[in-house]
Amino acid sequence: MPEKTMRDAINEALHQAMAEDDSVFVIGEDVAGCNGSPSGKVGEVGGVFGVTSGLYKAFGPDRCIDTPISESAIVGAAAGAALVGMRPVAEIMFADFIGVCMDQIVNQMGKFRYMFGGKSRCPAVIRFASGGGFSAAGQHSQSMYQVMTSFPGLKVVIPSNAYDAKGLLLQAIRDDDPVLFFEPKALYQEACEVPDEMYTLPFGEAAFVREGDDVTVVAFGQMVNRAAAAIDALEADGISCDLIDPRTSSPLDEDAILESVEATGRLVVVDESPPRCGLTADIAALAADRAFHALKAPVKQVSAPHSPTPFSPELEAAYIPDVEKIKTTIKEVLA
Amino acid sequence: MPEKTMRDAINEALHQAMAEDDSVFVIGEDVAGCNGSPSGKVGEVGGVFGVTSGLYKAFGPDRCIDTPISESAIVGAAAGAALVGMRPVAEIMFADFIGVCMDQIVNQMGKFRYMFGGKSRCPAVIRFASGGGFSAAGQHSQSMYQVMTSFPGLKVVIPSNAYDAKGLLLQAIRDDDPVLFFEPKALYQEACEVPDEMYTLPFGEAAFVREGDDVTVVAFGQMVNRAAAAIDALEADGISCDLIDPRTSSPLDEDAILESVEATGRLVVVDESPPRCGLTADIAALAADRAFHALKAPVKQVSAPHSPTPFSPELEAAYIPDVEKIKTTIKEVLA
Amino acid sequence: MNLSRDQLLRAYRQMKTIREFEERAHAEIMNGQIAGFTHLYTGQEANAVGVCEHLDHQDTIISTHRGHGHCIAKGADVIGMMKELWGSAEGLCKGKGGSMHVADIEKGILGANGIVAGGPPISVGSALAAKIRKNGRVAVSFSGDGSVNQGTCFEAMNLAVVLKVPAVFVIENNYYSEHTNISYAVGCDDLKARTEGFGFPVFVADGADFFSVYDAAGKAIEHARSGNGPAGVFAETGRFHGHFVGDPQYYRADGELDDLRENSCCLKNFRARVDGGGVVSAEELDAIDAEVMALIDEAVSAARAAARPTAEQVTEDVYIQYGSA
Amino acid sequence: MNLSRDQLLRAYRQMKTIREFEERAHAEIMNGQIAGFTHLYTGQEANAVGVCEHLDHQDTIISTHRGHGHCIAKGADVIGMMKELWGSAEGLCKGKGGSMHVADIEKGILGANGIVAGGPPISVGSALAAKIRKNGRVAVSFSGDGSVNQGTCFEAMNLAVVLKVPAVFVIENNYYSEHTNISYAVGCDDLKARTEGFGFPVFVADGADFFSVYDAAGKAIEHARSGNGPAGVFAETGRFHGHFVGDPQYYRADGELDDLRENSCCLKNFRARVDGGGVVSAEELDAIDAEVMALIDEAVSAARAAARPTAEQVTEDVYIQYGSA
Ligand SMILES: Cc1ncc(C[n+]2csc(CCOP(=O)(O)OP(=O)(O)O)c2C)c(N)n1
Ligand SMILES: Cc1ncc(C[n+]2csc(CCOP(=O)(O)OP(=O)(O)O)c2C)c(N)n1
Ligand SMILES: [Mg+2]
Ligand SMILES: [Mg+2]
Repeated sequence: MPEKTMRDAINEALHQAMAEDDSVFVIGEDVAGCNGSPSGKVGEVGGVFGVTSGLYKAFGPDRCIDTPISESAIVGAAAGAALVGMRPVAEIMFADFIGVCMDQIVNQMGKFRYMFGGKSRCPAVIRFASGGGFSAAGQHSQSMYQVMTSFPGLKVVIPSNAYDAKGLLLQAIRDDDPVLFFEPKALYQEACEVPDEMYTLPFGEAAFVREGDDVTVVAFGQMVNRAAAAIDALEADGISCDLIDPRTSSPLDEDAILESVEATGRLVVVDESPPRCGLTADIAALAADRAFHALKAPVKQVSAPHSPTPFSPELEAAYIPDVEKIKTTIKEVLA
Repeated sequence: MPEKTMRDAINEALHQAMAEDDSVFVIGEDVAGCNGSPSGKVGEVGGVFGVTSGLYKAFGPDRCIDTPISESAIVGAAAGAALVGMRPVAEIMFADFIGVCMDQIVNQMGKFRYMFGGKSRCPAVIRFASGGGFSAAGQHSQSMYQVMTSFPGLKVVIPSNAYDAKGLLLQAIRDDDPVLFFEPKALYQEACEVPDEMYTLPFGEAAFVREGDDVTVVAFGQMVNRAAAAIDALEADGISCDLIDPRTSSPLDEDAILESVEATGRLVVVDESPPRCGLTADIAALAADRAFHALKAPVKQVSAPHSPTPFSPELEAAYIPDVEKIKTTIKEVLA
Repeated sequence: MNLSRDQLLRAYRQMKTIREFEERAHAEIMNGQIAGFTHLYTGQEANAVGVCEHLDHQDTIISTHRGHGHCIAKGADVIGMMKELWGSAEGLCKGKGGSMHVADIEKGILGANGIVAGGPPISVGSALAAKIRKNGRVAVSFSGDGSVNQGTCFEAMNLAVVLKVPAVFVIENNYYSEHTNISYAVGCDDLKARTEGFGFPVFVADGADFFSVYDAAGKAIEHARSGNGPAGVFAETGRFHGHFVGDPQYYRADGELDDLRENSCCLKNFRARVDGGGVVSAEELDAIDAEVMALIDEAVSAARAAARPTAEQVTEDVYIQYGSA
Repeated sequence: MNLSRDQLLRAYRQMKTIREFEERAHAEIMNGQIAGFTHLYTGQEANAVGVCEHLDHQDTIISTHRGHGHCIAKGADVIGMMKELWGSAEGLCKGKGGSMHVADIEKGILGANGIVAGGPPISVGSALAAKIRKNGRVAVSFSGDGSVNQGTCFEAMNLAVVLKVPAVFVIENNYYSEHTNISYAVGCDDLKARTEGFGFPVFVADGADFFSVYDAAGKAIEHARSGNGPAGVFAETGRFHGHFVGDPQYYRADGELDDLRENSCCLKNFRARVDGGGVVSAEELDAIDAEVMALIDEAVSAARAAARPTAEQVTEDVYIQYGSA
């Protein structure tokens, strides 16, 4: 099977979804690029991360739509088009920019169906580049998916590799509910085997990235690789772990997590977001309630500290959980 | 001591803070009211909930400032004025409207100090009416404080009674960090004894509303009274509980919670927000880590379901946790 | 004026239906029968009807917190609406939305909206779909004089021009946003000009006169429908009630409300305009009045009798499907 | 032109300092010495300097993602800035902000800002404080041609008019927002007119000409400072680099960059304007050039040698005080 980066896998999914279904279109800032420019090279850009590359040329101006810097209008446009039968895929460049369009996501798109008594559908996908690792500082490094997970009506997807990204995005586009799709930007260049053909991965079904007996580790997005590395390193010490990548935080595959914790009796949850009211707490609390009797050790969370993301590379390296911290924590729950 | 409603207690705090310190001003939609109107009765309104009543008359147009419906600009104006030495108290009518001004709260006000290397101070207070109980449906009933708690740089206050509201608001205004102040609107009319003079309550110090041995109950805002009622009702069954009202979710009085759980071995956390990545999970996870060895039963959360807030009074009554549900859950952890 | 007899009768019926729906809602709220926050449209009926009479079910509207009038004008079922206000499980939104979220997607009603200026961006999305599909539809959003100061509203207007989509922005100036006058909240002297500065034509109407609104809206909708990009309607009118039911209305001048009801009543104006024209008689309009009153009575009776929602329904309708099948 | 010799020399020095700071930053980024996202101001120096030469430390500015020039023009310490770009603990923001968050509150610099149009609302707050305190200060916000389409920018402009505060909105049209031309992203034909529609005067300048900007900014700032409410400056200019370092600049016309560097260089223009005036000689400007080069060299050396932050510092500076004392 061919290896593809996460960027290319997502791009391929977009190409295929748009070819398959003419109600799919993409909209966002510079998703085509060069509109209005004297060079005439419209479509040459394909998004600042290159994820929508080639779509303008393949599908034209009506299906690869550049916008002004107006995130609320972008999300609103996607939501409105979806309400009347389209399947828009909007790009919000950085997840941090949810700050300027949260109402349209949370109070509009995410609540239509409920407020309208189940009589509407809003199959919009909003894509975001999320997370740290680029020395991009406080306003360009947040995950935000933990915050979005708290809002009923939205589905929240966090792929951790190129294969999952393609399958989850195709599912997101075909899904009839609004979906927020968070692409850990540190993974865009990471490659793995990705089939050329279309396939979907269901929401609410976790992946078992490693299987083991001693500790259950749950990790999201960028942290999945680091957790895997930590677990692999611990093998030498005779420690074996389940590594669960929930892939979607809403819906969450509670059963997979609970079954694993029932078996191991120990849980470490890893995410790169700050700790308060985040996914690490969410899952720790799940286990403390529904797998309580199986628990043999304190449930540990590995997260960023309660600080904004710092700029300096050294500071950021200390901020985002690393393999070492995950290893130490796994050992801690076994102590 | 005179009894005052929470509305009046907050109003009194505002009057006193503004009299004490001329850098304090209030700004928001209709905090004065009737600006530009043919009646000439400017200042007659005092906010849609009446909380800023009388401030315009007492302090004039420069210190009680009406705005257009532009929440981002309101928060930004408060943040900017605070950066240059004022102590603004902005009113955002409903907490749900954070959707249209989140960036200014979360990425601007809350991050200045960190991004600027500790060289700025932004002593702004933003007040919100939060929570359910008015059949106000999906866009006028959210708590939002759980979401704001996840953002480093912000302090988050949730008073549960008039006495606390006054002391916490005076602390918020004197505090040198940005503070979000959530007023459970269902409590505006609830009265208790409130001293006439000024006093402050420290942030990060929980109140013990009840003391008992069997179960630790932690509840926020509107839920504190209900939890107290549940606990009082259970006395007849010989059950006694600690009831902890953290009063501020950020900073959180972890010690109070952990000490109580160490003593009781059982924890129920109650909040009216939906369950995912909320305060109930946050506190349950805290205990599952740091009070694990004391725990004798599953840690239970009582929250709204993962649904938007419904309109219909019956639906809303079923949506927001009630005394019965809290009682049942306390009994559950004792079973 | 090129309206047929049927059109005239229909327009009058729609305005009267809104009026009586609102007046009855007001009475029932005062009686404690209707919960929540309700904002009444009385006095502004000609705006909604003058616009929506140009639309069919395929076109969409998106409304505001003051949404009953727009929804009725666009064809929402009045009985279903009343049931919704009552919070019944039989309501148009099963009692989950209430006054601020009345919607009927099938009829092109993308909902009332509790967030000021929440609607315009969504409307641009509907207009964008129409442009992509080349199906000749238009998308109308309603905004108040206060709503136009919200950032989302500006963004929507600019995006509509950039994408040249058939979006129509109807601005209803009833002079107040809650308790604040437009002369305070809109900083510039000329809101129409500020709006036109975004790059589309805005047609002005007397919002108390159905014919004036119908005319202006016709031009705007025609402009948009013909592929010329967005257009606006700017109508001045008054609301006859407070911002919400119970508002003490300190902002009103002495006699302002009496003056409005006397001189800015679209129903009276309509009757005066058609009187003596030989097309529609006063008796026919009286008959409509009676039918409307009967309909509203029926709606209230139906709402009173309608099934209440049950606790299990709280968690229904959040998603189409959640978790794997 | 009423500028003294000192003022002229100072203005030139400021522009040159920005230019060399940016060109050096560019080189060091290409060398892999500077992490993160950096947006260079080269080509737009006259805007920042033409505005800030009217301000003192008590006045405030708030900048954008492209903030180095504004900060230097307002008096930020160049060595501290270079250290900040390097991510040093000795940087102006202790390495926590980096290029997009350079700030110096003491000097009235309320920060570069990573959120497009994050600044204008905050600037209105600073202007409001000036109005309340009646201290004669003004608050300047910088926005790009792309930034003006963000809702927050519109809200800020309207609020400034409503409250009649001394806010100055400087719009720098460098024709592009990232890869998109203004002719696409701003829907209307006349951005100046759209802006004036909000109710304040906007003064136009040639952004490649210090004297032109100085003149327009002087009028705007004078307007605001005298209590007439907000004012705007609209300056057209080009950026000589890509949007960010590494941008392939597919949007440029053939020869566009050469033409900009040749014909829209504020330093060249400045020299041409003062040449032969008998006030400032070319040699004096050459001497400034040399001093600036030395300063930038010093800044880079200092940045290279400066202390790196340590892991414990990650959690410092989040709050002034967290938890009870
Ligand atoms: C974002 C947001 N801010 C504030 C409110 C509260 N609010 C509801 S209606 C309203 C006034 C709206 O005025 P206008 O747009 O003129 O409409 P009108 O009520 O006159 O029909 C306000 C401030 C809200 N619902 N949403
Ligand atoms: C809210 C938000 N949206 C998008 C971006 C990404 N972004 C950074 S700069 C920029 C273009 C800004 O263009 P303009 O305002 O013209 O400023 P210029 O870069 O030309 O100086 C964009 C889209 C951002 N930082 N913030
Ligand atoms: Mg109005
Ligand atoms: Mg630009």
